[in-house]
Amino acid sequence: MSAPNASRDMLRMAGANAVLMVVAAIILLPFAWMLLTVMRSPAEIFSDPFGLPQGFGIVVENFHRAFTTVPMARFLFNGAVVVTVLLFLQLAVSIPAAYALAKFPFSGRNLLFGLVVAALCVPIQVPMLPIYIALAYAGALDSYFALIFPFLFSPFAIFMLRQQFKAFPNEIIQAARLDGFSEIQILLKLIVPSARPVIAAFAVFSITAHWNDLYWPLIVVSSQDMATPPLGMLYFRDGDLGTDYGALMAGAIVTVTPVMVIFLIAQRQFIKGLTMTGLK
Amino acid sequence: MSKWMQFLAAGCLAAAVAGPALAEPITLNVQYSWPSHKRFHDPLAEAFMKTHPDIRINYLAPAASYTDGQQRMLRGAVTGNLPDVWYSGYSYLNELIRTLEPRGESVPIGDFLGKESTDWVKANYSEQTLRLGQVQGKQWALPFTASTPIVYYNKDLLDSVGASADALSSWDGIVSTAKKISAAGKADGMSYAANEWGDDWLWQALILNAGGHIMNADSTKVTFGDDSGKSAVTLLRRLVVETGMPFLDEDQAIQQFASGKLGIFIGSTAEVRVMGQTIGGKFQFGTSPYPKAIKGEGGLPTGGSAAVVLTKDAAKQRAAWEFIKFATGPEGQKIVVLGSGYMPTNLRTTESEYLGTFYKENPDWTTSLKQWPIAKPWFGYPGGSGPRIWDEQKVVLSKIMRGQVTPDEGLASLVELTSRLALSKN
Amino acid sequence: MGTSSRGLKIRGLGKHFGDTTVLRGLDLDVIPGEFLCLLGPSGCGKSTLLRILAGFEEPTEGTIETEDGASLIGVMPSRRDIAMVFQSFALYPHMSVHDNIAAPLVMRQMSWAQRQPLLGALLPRGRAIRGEISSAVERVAAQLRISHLLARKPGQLSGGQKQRVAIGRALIREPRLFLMDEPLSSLDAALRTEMRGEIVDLQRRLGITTIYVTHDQTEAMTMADRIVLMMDGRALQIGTPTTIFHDPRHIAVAKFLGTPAINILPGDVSGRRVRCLGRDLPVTMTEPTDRPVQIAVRPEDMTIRVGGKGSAIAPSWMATVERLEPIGHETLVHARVDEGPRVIVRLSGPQLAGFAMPGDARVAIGFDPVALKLFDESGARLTHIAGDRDVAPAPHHAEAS
Amino acid sequence: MSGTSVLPRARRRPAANRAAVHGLLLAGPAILFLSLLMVAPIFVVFGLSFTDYSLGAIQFSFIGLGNYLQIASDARALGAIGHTLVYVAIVVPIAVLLGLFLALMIQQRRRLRHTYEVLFFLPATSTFVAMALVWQFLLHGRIGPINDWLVWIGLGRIDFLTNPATALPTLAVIGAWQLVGQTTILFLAGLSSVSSDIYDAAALDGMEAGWDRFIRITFPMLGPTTLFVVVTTTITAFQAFDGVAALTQGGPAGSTETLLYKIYLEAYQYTNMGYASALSILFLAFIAALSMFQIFVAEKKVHYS
Repeated sequence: MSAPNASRDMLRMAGANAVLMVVAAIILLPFAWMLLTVMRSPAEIFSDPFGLPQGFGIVVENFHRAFTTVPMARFLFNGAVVVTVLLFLQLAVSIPAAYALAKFPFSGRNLLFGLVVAALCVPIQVPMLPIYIALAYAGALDSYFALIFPFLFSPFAIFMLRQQFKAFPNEIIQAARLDGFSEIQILLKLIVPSARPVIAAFAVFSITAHWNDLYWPLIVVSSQDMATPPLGMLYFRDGDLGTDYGALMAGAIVTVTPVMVIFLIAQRQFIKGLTMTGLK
Repeated sequence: MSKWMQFLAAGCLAAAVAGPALAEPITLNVQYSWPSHKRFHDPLAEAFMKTHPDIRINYLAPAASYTDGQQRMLRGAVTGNLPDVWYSGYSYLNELIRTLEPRGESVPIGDFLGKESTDWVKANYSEQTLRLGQVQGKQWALPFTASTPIVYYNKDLLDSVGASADALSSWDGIVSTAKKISAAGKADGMSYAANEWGDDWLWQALILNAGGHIMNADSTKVTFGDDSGKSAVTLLRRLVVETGMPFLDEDQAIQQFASGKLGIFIGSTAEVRVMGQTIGGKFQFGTSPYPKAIKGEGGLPTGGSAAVVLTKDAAKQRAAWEFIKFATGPEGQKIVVLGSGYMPTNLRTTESEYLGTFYKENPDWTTSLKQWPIAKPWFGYPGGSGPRIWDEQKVVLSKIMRGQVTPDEGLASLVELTSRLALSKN
Repeated sequence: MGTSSRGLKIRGLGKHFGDTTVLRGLDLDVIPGEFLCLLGPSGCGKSTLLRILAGFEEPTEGTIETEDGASLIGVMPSRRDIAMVFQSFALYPHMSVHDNIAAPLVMRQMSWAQRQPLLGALLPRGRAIRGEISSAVERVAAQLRISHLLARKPGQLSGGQKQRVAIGRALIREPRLFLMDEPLSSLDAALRTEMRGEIVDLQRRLGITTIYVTHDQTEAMTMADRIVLMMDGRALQIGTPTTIFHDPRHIAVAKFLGTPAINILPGDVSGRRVRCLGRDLPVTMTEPTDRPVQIAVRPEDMTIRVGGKGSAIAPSWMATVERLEPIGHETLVHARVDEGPRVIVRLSGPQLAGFAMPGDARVAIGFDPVALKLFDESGARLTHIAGDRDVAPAPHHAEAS
Repeated sequence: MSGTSVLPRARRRPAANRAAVHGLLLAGPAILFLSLLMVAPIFVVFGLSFTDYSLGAIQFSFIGLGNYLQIASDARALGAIGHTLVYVAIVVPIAVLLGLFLALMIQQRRRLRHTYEVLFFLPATSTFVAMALVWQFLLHGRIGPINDWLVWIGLGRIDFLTNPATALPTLAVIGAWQLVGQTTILFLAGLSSVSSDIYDAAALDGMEAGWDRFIRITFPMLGPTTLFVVVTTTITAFQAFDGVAALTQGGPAGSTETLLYKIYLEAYQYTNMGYASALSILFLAFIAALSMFQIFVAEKKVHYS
């Protein structure tokens, strides 16, 4: 980059940083309040919104309530099961399909790809209703199956991966076939590793979306043992007896953190993946 | 072969679970609304199972609200996923029974009640309580929780403007007190969030309190277009104009009251416990009865829920009745009241053995009790149109309160839309 | 083109990125109007030097001055009167060929308001200036034979066409200094040869000082007036292609130039005498010294003799032929000297005539003492006298300017 | 055996044929789930939109275009469409322009770049139900800290969520808050695909920094990214639901009822499946039109290679 004048450049950079810091502060304001709330007793939460924390005891108490008034650990476990199994199955369905769309000229390929693109634009709430009725008649509500099944087809994953696979050199695939690789081996040993950033990007999207989803669990889950974390949030929050904000925020922190950690871990791959996928 | 397998599995299960071969415990699936009610449902079930080791209470995930719960029951009826015992919100009871009865999904509680001795029934449940669980004269449900709206006030704020809590017994008094508080500039005067409530409870309170009815007895005509409705809409507008009442929803109103920035808050008696915790002694607060516009004659809609038996299995039905007897009994009610602030639905709860002493020491908790005499059923619209009617009504109420339509015009359109939606086929 | 070409005086130029040193104390004078090639292996710092000259990077130390003594340090790239052709061409993909070529002029000749997308068309003069720019673009395009491509986008062009557009964009500025960063490396071989000639012709015609970065010695040898041979952040030698090839100052220079690479034989100097693999060479050291040396001889200067056939100059060593590599007009002989290194001998013309060897043939290998070059262990050139001919590296004409 | 058996009597399928079989096998599961979870349900919804089916009802009848005609005369449905458009009109510019601005600012940071990326993306990863409660308090008309600050800098109080005039814009800003991290990262991805040679060339040509470089190089080069970001943001904004459900339930005075929330009410609260299906089809049509627009423009304008 052109950097002709060092001191002027420093000044520009400091200015830009200042602007970014301000925007970041505004964006992070709710998180700050969340953290502060968990450090205060119910009586202080509303009268002194940004007051200083009242000591460690209250933090422990709020987290304790978050884990004891509801089976928070169970919710987290449910969330983890749904998110990981779903991600695994989505990839298991999408990767071969994307590979086929990218490299195999089978009849109906264009139709399939057209449908995938069209499905990208279908809000999930539309097909949800018949799926709910079907699950209900099949007696499959209130189960991991019900939480996972409707999302097995991910047009987003297929689309992203197909764009990536298309760029994979045909020569390498042909060379591998000559070397005696089976199609599955080619897929698993050559193609999938080349798409790792894209898979990471999709994983972040999928995990975020399904960990945080409230709409679908609210409809299909009826027993507390099957509740996912956002549904668990509702146990703290309702208008009838008033809300326990300390425990709610403790629960919120516990709920929000795992996805953030995953994002932090996958972040570089995630951004690389986005860059690789058809955004040029 | 499959039989053999079943036999084996059953044997292993029994060995693993029961140890010595006892009679298999009956598991009841029980569902309630409002996740926060877990606070008293859990200890209630625990206490029950201690005395009834042969019955296991399994709570299904609570519905987010009475409305949501009602939807779940209706969906459950279609898909065959109903709990064994359900606590229905009062305003949905009518419609629930109307839907479930033809499908044979519900058993009238009266059948069980009839088998108990008359003296026992009389000692435990008042006529008025029982009436809350009746649909078309038949005892389908047994009231479990009950609440009526009461007035919460911030004593410190009242003192600072030289007002007395006695003044709060009439709307005029409330308005003038609230006016003084907001004029002092440190806090808002009052909140009566009739238009932003999750349901039409506070709105019905105004009508019933003025001696009116939402609809006639056989639900064929909307009847709140009379003086009761007129006084209700006029009052709502007056609260805004005269006291500068802020527009808050329920959560926000509680937050503001708890922070000491709101003089008077009218809401459910069930909130008394959390209110006390959230205020945490920062200021003194008190409760007083809902102001009676027409003394003696008016009523108040009863919030809360009533237990309904939905299982078709005879053994489960017997277990369910045992459980409901306990939950609506004095011990059960003691747990419920202390966990919330609800009014007890059992007559014996106020005996000194249970809550008598507690009530003496905590007068704020008794306000609602004083209102038992005027507790009326919370009217539910026919045909499942309740939520939709309320969604439309609250828009009009907002317009009235904000002065976008005159109270008279507003009332006319309320009556019109209610008639249209409540009486359309469905 | 009327503008005077630019010369540059570079002194002590250094560039570090953290712990990595890319350029170390580089001195260089660029003569106005010359075609100067920066040649070296990748990572030698030649591209960094070019980027510093363009103003994309600031040097860590050292000075760059124009011939009139003005410093270029801290001057914005656009104020340096420099044009550059990039390896990737760096054409603006969203602009037509016409607009790509016009871009430098639009930025220079139009005011801020005039060049704004919609506003510009409304302003007085705006249209007039655009017209002038367009005719300049057409002139340049005609010169480069791309007039028919002006409406296209870069995405629709072939490699050679893109190359011409990139040159056009640089030319239209009439810059005083032309920088080219491996501009031919993304073209195919035939096109590369063709463009090589075109660029040289153009440069000669316009007389614009040109600094051309490449790692391809053929390009450097055929195009440059002078070559700067760079290695490891230093200029190892600066000179005309001939000087650099025939008179390397350092063994690395000798090794870098020429294909196949120069042969290196071990030797010793004692006093003024030079021995190689047990034989005395008919050369005399200018300065007496005692040390091992490296003796470098280009394959074409090697001789070979088989059973009396072929030429040979004493002394000679016996060797075994390992492989023959005939390339039509010449043949490369790979042989291993007994108890010595592997060498390559290039045979051509008369030497090749009637020359045939079985595999594993025993041959005598020798070389013209005039052609050998002596380097000490550190790689520095040593001077010697071959017979009565002085072959010490002479202070060559092109060095001093 | 006779000599002819030396040649294996292999099924001599042409290579193209074999590839086709492999392709179908690989795509099989996806095709199955696509039909089961997407195609079939949409047909069912489409079918239901011509009926008066009500959830729980034992029977229902076909009413032709009745539901669609009802939408045209349903003030609330039309209002919901209007609110959705207003919501989109607020969310999209904020999320896109702020995202672009932040991306441009962040791009030049070397050390802090990743920190900023993560910070701005946090809202997108957070559980909205939880964050909605935080917002509810922060935006409280009377005791919310944001109002305290507004008063402190001399502006009056705003009943953000309880005034019909401000509730929808407030939800939109919260929606943008959640989306801006995503748009920022997408723009950063777009920016990193612009080669640095282009910027160097631009610098020599006189576009060293600032406005000229942005308007002549960066922005046009971001064309495909911008289109993608605008369309995906618009589609996301069209699906506004969480904020409404968690914060206003359509109020005050119905001012925040969005199309999707209306569908939710009709389907799950009022159990009008038929009518909800008709609204869903309408909703789908809106989104399909947007996507078509994207494909059309993308083909026409913004692809350079």
